Parts: sequence; C-alpha cells; structure tokens
Amino acid sequence: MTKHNTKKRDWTFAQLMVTAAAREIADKEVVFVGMRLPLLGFLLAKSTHAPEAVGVYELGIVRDTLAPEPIMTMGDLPNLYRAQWLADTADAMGLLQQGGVDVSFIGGAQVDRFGNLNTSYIGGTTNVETRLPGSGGACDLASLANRHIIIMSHEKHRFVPRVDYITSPGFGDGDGWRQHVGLPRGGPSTVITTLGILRFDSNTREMVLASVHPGVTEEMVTENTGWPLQILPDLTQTPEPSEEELAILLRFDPQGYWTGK
Amino acid sequence: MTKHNTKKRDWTFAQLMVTAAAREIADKEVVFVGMRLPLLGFLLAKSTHAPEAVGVYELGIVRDTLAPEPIMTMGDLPNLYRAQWLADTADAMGLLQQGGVDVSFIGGAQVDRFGNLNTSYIGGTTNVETRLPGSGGACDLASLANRHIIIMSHEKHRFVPRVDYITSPGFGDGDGWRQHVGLPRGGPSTVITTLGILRFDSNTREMVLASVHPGVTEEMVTENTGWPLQILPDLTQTPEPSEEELAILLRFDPQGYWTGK
Amino acid sequence: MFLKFGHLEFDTVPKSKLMTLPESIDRFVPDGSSVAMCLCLESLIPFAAAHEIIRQRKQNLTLIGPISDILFDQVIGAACVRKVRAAWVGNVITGSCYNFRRAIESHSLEMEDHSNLTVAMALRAGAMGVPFMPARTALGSDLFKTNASLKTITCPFTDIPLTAVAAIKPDVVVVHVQRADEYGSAHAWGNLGVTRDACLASRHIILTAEEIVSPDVISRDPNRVITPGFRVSAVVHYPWGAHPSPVPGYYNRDHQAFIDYRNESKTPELFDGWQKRWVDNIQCYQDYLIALGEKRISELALKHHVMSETVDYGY
Amino acid sequence: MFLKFGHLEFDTVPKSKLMTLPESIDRFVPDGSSVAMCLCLESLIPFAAAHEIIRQRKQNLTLIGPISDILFDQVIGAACVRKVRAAWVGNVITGSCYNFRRAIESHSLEMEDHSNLTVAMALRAGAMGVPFMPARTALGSDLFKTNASLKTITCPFTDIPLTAVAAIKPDVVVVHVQRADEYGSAHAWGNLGVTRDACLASRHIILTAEEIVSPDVISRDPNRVITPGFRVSAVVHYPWGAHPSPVPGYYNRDHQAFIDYRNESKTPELFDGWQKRWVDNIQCYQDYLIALGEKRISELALKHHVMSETVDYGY
Repeated sequence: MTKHNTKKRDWTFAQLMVTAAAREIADKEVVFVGMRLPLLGFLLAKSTHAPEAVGVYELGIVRDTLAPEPIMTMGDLPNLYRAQWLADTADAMGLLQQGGVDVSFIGGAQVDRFGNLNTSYIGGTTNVETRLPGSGGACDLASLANRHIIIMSHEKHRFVPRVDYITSPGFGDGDGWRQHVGLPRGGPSTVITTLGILRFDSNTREMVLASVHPGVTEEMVTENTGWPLQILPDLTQTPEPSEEELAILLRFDPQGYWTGK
Repeated sequence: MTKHNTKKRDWTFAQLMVTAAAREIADKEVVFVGMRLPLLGFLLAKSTHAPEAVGVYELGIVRDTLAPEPIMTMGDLPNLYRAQWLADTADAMGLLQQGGVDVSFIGGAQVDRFGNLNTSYIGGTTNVETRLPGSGGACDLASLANRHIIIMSHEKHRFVPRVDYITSPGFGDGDGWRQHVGLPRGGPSTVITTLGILRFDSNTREMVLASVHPGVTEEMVTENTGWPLQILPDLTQTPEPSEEELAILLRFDPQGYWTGK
Repeated sequence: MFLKFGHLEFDTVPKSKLMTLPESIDRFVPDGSSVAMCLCLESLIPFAAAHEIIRQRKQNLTLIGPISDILFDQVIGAACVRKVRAAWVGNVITGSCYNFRRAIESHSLEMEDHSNLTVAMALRAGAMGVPFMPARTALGSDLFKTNASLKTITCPFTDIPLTAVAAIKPDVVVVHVQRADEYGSAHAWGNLGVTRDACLASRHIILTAEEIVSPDVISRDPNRVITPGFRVSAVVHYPWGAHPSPVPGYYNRDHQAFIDYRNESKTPELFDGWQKRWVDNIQCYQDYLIALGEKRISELALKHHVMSETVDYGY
Repeated sequence: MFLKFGHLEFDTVPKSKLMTLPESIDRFVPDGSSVAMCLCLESLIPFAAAHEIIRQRKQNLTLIGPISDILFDQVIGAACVRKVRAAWVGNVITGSCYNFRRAIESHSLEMEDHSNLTVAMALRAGAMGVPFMPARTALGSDLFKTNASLKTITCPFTDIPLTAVAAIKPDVVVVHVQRADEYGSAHAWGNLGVTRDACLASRHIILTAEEIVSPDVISRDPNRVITPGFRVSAVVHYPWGAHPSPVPGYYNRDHQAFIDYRNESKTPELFDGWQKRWVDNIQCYQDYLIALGEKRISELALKHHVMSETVDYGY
C-alpha cells in the first residue's frame, strides 16, 4: 500500500475503497462478484442502497440474499445457503457471455492508461520477473460485462504506460479498439485505488483522475502514476465511509482480514 | 406391414424383429435406445445375454437396470425409476458425439441401397407428397454411433434406389463417403425388416440380404426391394424367437401394442 | 421477505410473479413471438399453456423444440403458427400428426429441420451467449437443405469438417415444473432434456407449476433449481398442466389420450371438435379436471413412491 | 444386485470399483498423465488424492483446472508436474503461490494461460465431443500469446470475430464427492464449477468420497448424480479428503490452513518441511485426522443444518 499523509481518521483506506465500490452498484443490477474487496463491496451495496442486486459467482452460484455469516471466499458454505441457483461454471458464465451482467469488479497488479490489466507476467513472457496467479475469471469479466470496475493499489510501478501483458482487456490502445478486436461490449468504467478514483474519457478512453481520497493530494496521485495523468477539471474528494457503512462492513469482515489496517 | 405367406406360427413378425434386434447387442455395450421396437429389443437383450448393457436415452437418461413396469415411451415414469443418471439432452448426446455409444437403433420410412434413411419428406422438399415427423435423434444416431441398426417394414416403395431426402446418413453413395463428408465414425451395420435381415458389403457399402425370416422366400424379398438386391451366398434363415424370449417380450409389451398381430 | 444478517434486517419485498395463465400468455407471448416448448421431450410438456395460446388465437408464432409429441400439432391446427424449428413433429406412440402434415403438404407452414442434437446445441449456444456451436452430426445429410441455421465449417485446430449450428434465442420459453415459489425459483426433476439450456437462452420464461410452495422449500435445495429465479417473468399455478404427458412425482402418462388425439385430428373437422372440447371449452384447471374425470385422474396417479434422500446445505 | 422385472429376476453382479487411494492413483494416474482437478473451484478440492500423487512421486504430469487454490502449487512443489493448463494458480485468500512462481520464473514449468471461461468451454467441448467451442471472451488479450489452444476465428453466420477454444480431454479427472456407491454412482452438491463437464470429457474418473453408501441411496435421486456411474474407474472412501477446502454437508473451509501454507511454502526448504509433515508422513485418512486434531475437526464441523426437501421419483 502507498504511504499516505493522513490525519487522524476512524476508517482504513481499504474500507473507503470498498465503500466506493459499493456505490458503483445500482439497485437491481446483476453483479458478477469477485473475491476480496469487490465481494465486500457487493455485500455492502446489497445492505444499503441496492437490496435487489443479484450476485453471480463464477463457481456456479447466483444469490440475491446475503450469506448468513461472514465469508472469506466465494466457496465458503454460508455462501451456498439459500442461494438462488447452484449450477455449472459454464452456465453461470453463460449469463455473463450473453451480456446479462451489468457490472463486475477486478483487482489488478499492473494497469495502464487505457485500463488494460496484467495479473500474469511482470516483465513479459520471455523474461518473467514475477509470475502472478493469472486471469482466473478476470479476463472474462473485463471482456464480457457491460462495464467493469478495477480496484487496486496506486503505485508507480503498477500504473504503467503499457502493461507487460494484457490479462484482462481494457480499452487496448484507445477508442475503437474493443470493437476492432471483437469484444462484444463493455470496458472499464472506474478505477478505485488507494489514492483516488479514476474514470475514462469517453473520446480517448484514457484514464482520468476524478476524485482523490481525503488526505491525498493531486500531486501524490500524479507522482504515483507512470504516465502524465489527465485530471478532471472538477476534481472532487472521495466521500468518506459513513458510520453506518463502517458498521455494516465490520459484520462482513469482523477480523479486519481484508479491510483492517 | 407386408403380407407374408406364413404357415402357422406362435410368434409375430414384430416379435421376430425385436428378437433379432436384441441379438445385435453384445453384453456391456452402450446402447442408444430409441422408441418402439428398438426399445423392446434393448430390454430383451438386457434380460437375456446382455445384462450389463447400458442404455442412453436422448431425453437425458442413462440406465443399466430394467424399468420396473412396462413402458410405452422413453419418458414414462418407470423409466426414470433408479436411473443411473438423469441429465440434459446435450450431455447425454455428448456421450454419443464423443464416440461413447457402441450401437443405436433407428426406424425408417424410406431407405436406399447404401442405407441412407428418409423420415422427413417423401417426394422431396419442393413437391412434398408426404411429410413425415422428421429426424428426432435419428440423424444424430446415424451420424455418431459406432454402428447403427435400421428396423423397418420391407416394402418396395420404402426400399428405393435413392431416398428422396437423407434424414439420417448411411453410406451416402458408397465406400469412402462418410469419411469424405466428415462423419467421425460408424454407419449402418444391419437392416432388420419384416422379411429378413440385411447387412452391408464391406467394400461397396451396399446392402446385402443375409437372412430371410421363416416362411419368407428370397423372391419375396427381391420383389419388395426397389433395386437389384445383392444376396449373400450363404443366405440363412432368421432364427425364430425362443419361448423364453417371447415370454420376456410379453412382460414388456403386455397389451401387444408394439408386437401384437 | 427479510434478509437477515446478524442484527441487521433489510426489508426487501421482491415482486411476486404469480399470475393467471391467461395473463402470462397475454403479456409474454405477443403475436409473432418465437416460443420454445416441450423441452423435456416426452414429459412435463406444457399442454395447458399451449391451450391458452390457442384460446387467445395467437398469430404468426415460431415454435421451437426438439420433439413436441402432439403439442405443436395442436397449436398448428389452431392456425397460430407461421414456422417450426424442430427435430420431430408427431405423436410419439402413434406416428405422424395430421395438422402438421396438412400444413407442410399445403405449404402453409415454414419448417426448419433439426435433429435433437442440433436443437440442443443451438439452445446451448444461446444459453452460453455464443452465436454458434460446432457439431459432428448431420454431415452429409439433407438437413442442410431445409435448415439455414446449419452450415459446414472447418475446425481451426484439426481441419476436420464440422457442422456449425447457429444459436437459437427464443423470445419466450414455456416450462412446466413440479413446484415453484411466487418469485420464480422452481424445482424440476426427471429427464430435463433441453429445458435448462432453453431457459438460459430465452428472453422471457413462463413457468407453469403443479404446486406453488414457500420460497423456503425451493431455497433449501438450490442445486435442484431449474434456472435462476431472477430471470423468470411469470409463475402460474396450474395442476395437471402437463397432462397427458407425465410429471415425475405427480402423475403418469395418459397413453389413451395420445391415441384418442390421433383419431380426433385426422381431418380438420374432427380437429375442430377436439379443440372445442379440450381447449375452447376450458377456462381454468378446474374445468380441465372436470373434463378429465375422477376415474382417469386416479388411474394416472402414482401408485409407487420413491423418495429422494435429503442432503445438507448447512454451514 | 438383482434386477427385478415382474416375476423375472436377473442376477447381474456389477463389479465393485471400490479400492484404496494408493491403488486408484497407481492404476489410473501413470507418469505423463494429464490430470484435471479442483473443478469446483474453491470447494471439494481433492487434496487427499493430490497428496497421494505426491507420495507416489508421479512425473511429468499435466495439471488441468480453472483455479486450483493451493493444490496445484503443492504438486508442482513436489516436482511431479511438467505443464499446467489453468486460469489461475495461487492461494485464494493470500495471493501468489511460491512453488508455482519459482517454477515459472526458473522456466522449469510449461504454462498454458486460460481464463475460467476458456477452461470451462474447453472441458465442455471435450464433454460434448466437439474439437472446439467458440467464445466471445479474451479477444485482444495476450492469452493468445501463451495459449496455443486459443485461436481467433470468424463466425460463419454473423461474421464477427470469436475466440475458438480447443477441447481439453484429460486422461483422468479426480473428483471429491459427498457420497458414492461402490459401483461409481455418486451424489455431489453445492457449487459444481466445471466438474460435470470435466467428468464427461475425461477418459478415466477417480472419485474420492466422504461416505460410501448403498446404491439405493444414490439411485433414489438420479438428478443429483454427478456423472454416469458406468464411466467411473475408481471409487475411494476418504473422509475429510478435501480438507482444508469446504465440503457442503460435511465441513467448513479451514482458512488457517491456507494462511499457514503460505508461510510454510515461502522457500523450497520450508516446503520440504510442509510436505514431510502433511503428505509424506500420512498413509491413510486416519493418519490425516490425527494430524489435524480433534479440536480443529470439531471447529470445522457444520454448526447449522439446512436439509433439502425430498422429491418423488415414483410411478
């Protein structure tokens, strides 16, 4: 995590990021739920403004209620309890491939100005510096959801002009690229980082800083970004998590495993 | 049914055909089970020499035991009782497409010298004389089983030089045709008719008369065949159903709906 | 319905999708629709829903299914159908169906000839969101002549010839199930045919159910759920809604009804009589049960019960 | 087993497929095999079987699966693996796995990079007996650079670009289930991932089961059967055979074991110690349960039970 110049606060940046993720989900949307912070964001959204959101999990789970106990992974047994549907991965992901998923969330190790993500090979495939776990479902979520949201740590070596390997396609090399390669829809809509929130210019498809987290300056963001970052004229500050949101989050992550300090 | 010059006998030609069909099944074979006489043939085989034969039904059923009561269709509830597997058609037929089915049975309305079957359009597609029900699974069974057996009434207007429409491919126009069009395996091995049993020449792939039923002459068969029919030098007589076989058949078709007079 | 999480309770009241059969057909089967039915092949055939389609005199429908037993023939006989995309249209235990024959032989019905596997793969392609699926069946057959949804292609990996089967994405699928809750979650069991694929492939899903049960009954066994409830448009309570086809757990197949139908559909005049008696005179399932009669109903009831072992979804 | 039909009885004695875990791995996982495992993604992971593969020091295996949690890393660490065909190799709750990293970074392991959907479709293609399946995912990604099983093609109907995913047909699939009979029929429930497709796609199937039950229990619910029993090669009784992953109906996920494994696999030396303790020192499930300890076992046991409603397969 990036070091922050923070004043005293009663929330963690992970909590702030989860809260921001939750706010990206509208009620009744179909959400393809990933692991970790995105999973918490979905649970938080369902508990607040999006009670009728439906979650689709690549393990072959669809559920529209909360699990009865905190879960650490999508496959934890409470996540099966009273699921709406338990089925095969190919069928659950069929919903995604059809275009039936409104929004998905993806974590990343390396991202570039057009929102392409690398979670496979740092340094490229011939001179592998670091082998990361790989796509999992991320490439599919980035390819097939109607929009996807990236959540990651904001560090200069992670925010690079061009990723070493495209695991999960963003906007490629700019506007028109997705159509050109044949992706049916979608693209990244938002990047939620440890420092701020970024969106994509609808003409150039380049990442643009939209808000900075409390205690974070514009300069801190640009210094931690590996290309000359565009900044929205009406740059705002990311809203803090409310007390209610923090209270709810504590129930989902009682040990602070994902959102603790 | 063709009129037969029969002496007194205590079995019907339908019973004889079912018995002949049963004898085509070896023990432990995987059989794709169709409707009517083939279904009875499978049940008879399982009850006699092929107790470990496994039945696959396109409705999404696999079973290796007999249904506890007579059934009229594959979907009758006794046919679900203690099935080995109930699943989707695409999965059950996946076993077939993989090459996992040893033998299948097909009925036909019109057949030609190379074993191509028509159950769709008599008269062809532009001037339809008679519309028949269509393929069902027959085209798939003829395309994908390791061998298939045709069961039908032996009449001159049904045994034609060239079918009006190929619903279920046999050997097309002769040897090499199946490979040429891309069918992965198989082809008809046997035609069981109301008059005799025919097989296919391994060089020309043309139908050859192998046996005649009791009371049927060679001439009766050739007269009811629409092309100059080849006849095996060692033409035999089809064995009659045994008393045991008839007793078993009576349990599967107690009303004689399929095998009565 | 309350979603409970620790001490928090969220009051979300999902909208009930329970409606009458006429309302469900009126809303989700407009004229010109493509309608998938008869997806378990010989069982769980949604006859009640098809009869409502006839009563509402729908026009220019496209019917989709592998085999239909006599259902498609009835809807064709009532002049509701413009096109059929199917592998087999007939009467399973008697052979040909007469309305279908008459319609094709008089060129008043368009036919797309499938095999059971190509229908299954076309619906699976629709379910999986891909425009086609490759198959190894039907090569060399004449199905290619009467089905523009089939083309031959070459495998990009093995260079072998293949049949490309275009996806089918019905406007609406009509499925009869054993039990459903009012929100669209339902259990079905037995031979499921292409039902699950067809539900995923279709824009709307109409469920007719033998029983409407508490959501609790369904959600205690999510592996048995036929399709995600959030995608279901209508739930209709209609006992005996699949008669004369069999429904696992509820009633056996009424063979005599299929034999009778053969005789009662031999001519258009005979069919008119059949339609008047079994369709137009029926307004609700109670009417239908009266028409069937108690004797027949008790004859078709299950005589032997075979109950599944329970499984635990605890944590 | 007697097959009863009216007054007739046929005495067919199907061959039992019950065997020990060492025997099943010895017979059906020869060196050089391609082995599909971890097919439910995060649950029902066949750890016991993988550990037996390690104990037998199998060589040159190809591992196939969508995500593997820590299982693939363990088999890689034991030097049994030549190639991995997977979407994700890591530790679900901690991130990267060290043996996998070391192997790739030192070029001692061949990798075919999939996404979860391409693995699912590759196995489904294998299951359906077709050489490939078209997908709409991964276009424009670099998966094409490190996966020769992916090619771009043009749709023969719509002319749009598509990803062709070549079929995967494993030599053997290893599946952990809740209950099986000795003839290979088994019930599994929960999130099934790609298990059903992988079973149909594979030449051999090894089942490890929490419980061996009478055929009667399984056959009373054939819709719950995971794959046709006649295709199963081996059935092994192995309680807790999926620990530390969760098994619906039996035990919860042991998160601490995954966290411990991260620490105990950071260096090759540490991994050797882990392997000695948790794999090489274990000869049977009783040994493993002793190593786990009663306290941990009771902590992981289900605290809440949620039983499914029965269904009737009568006639």
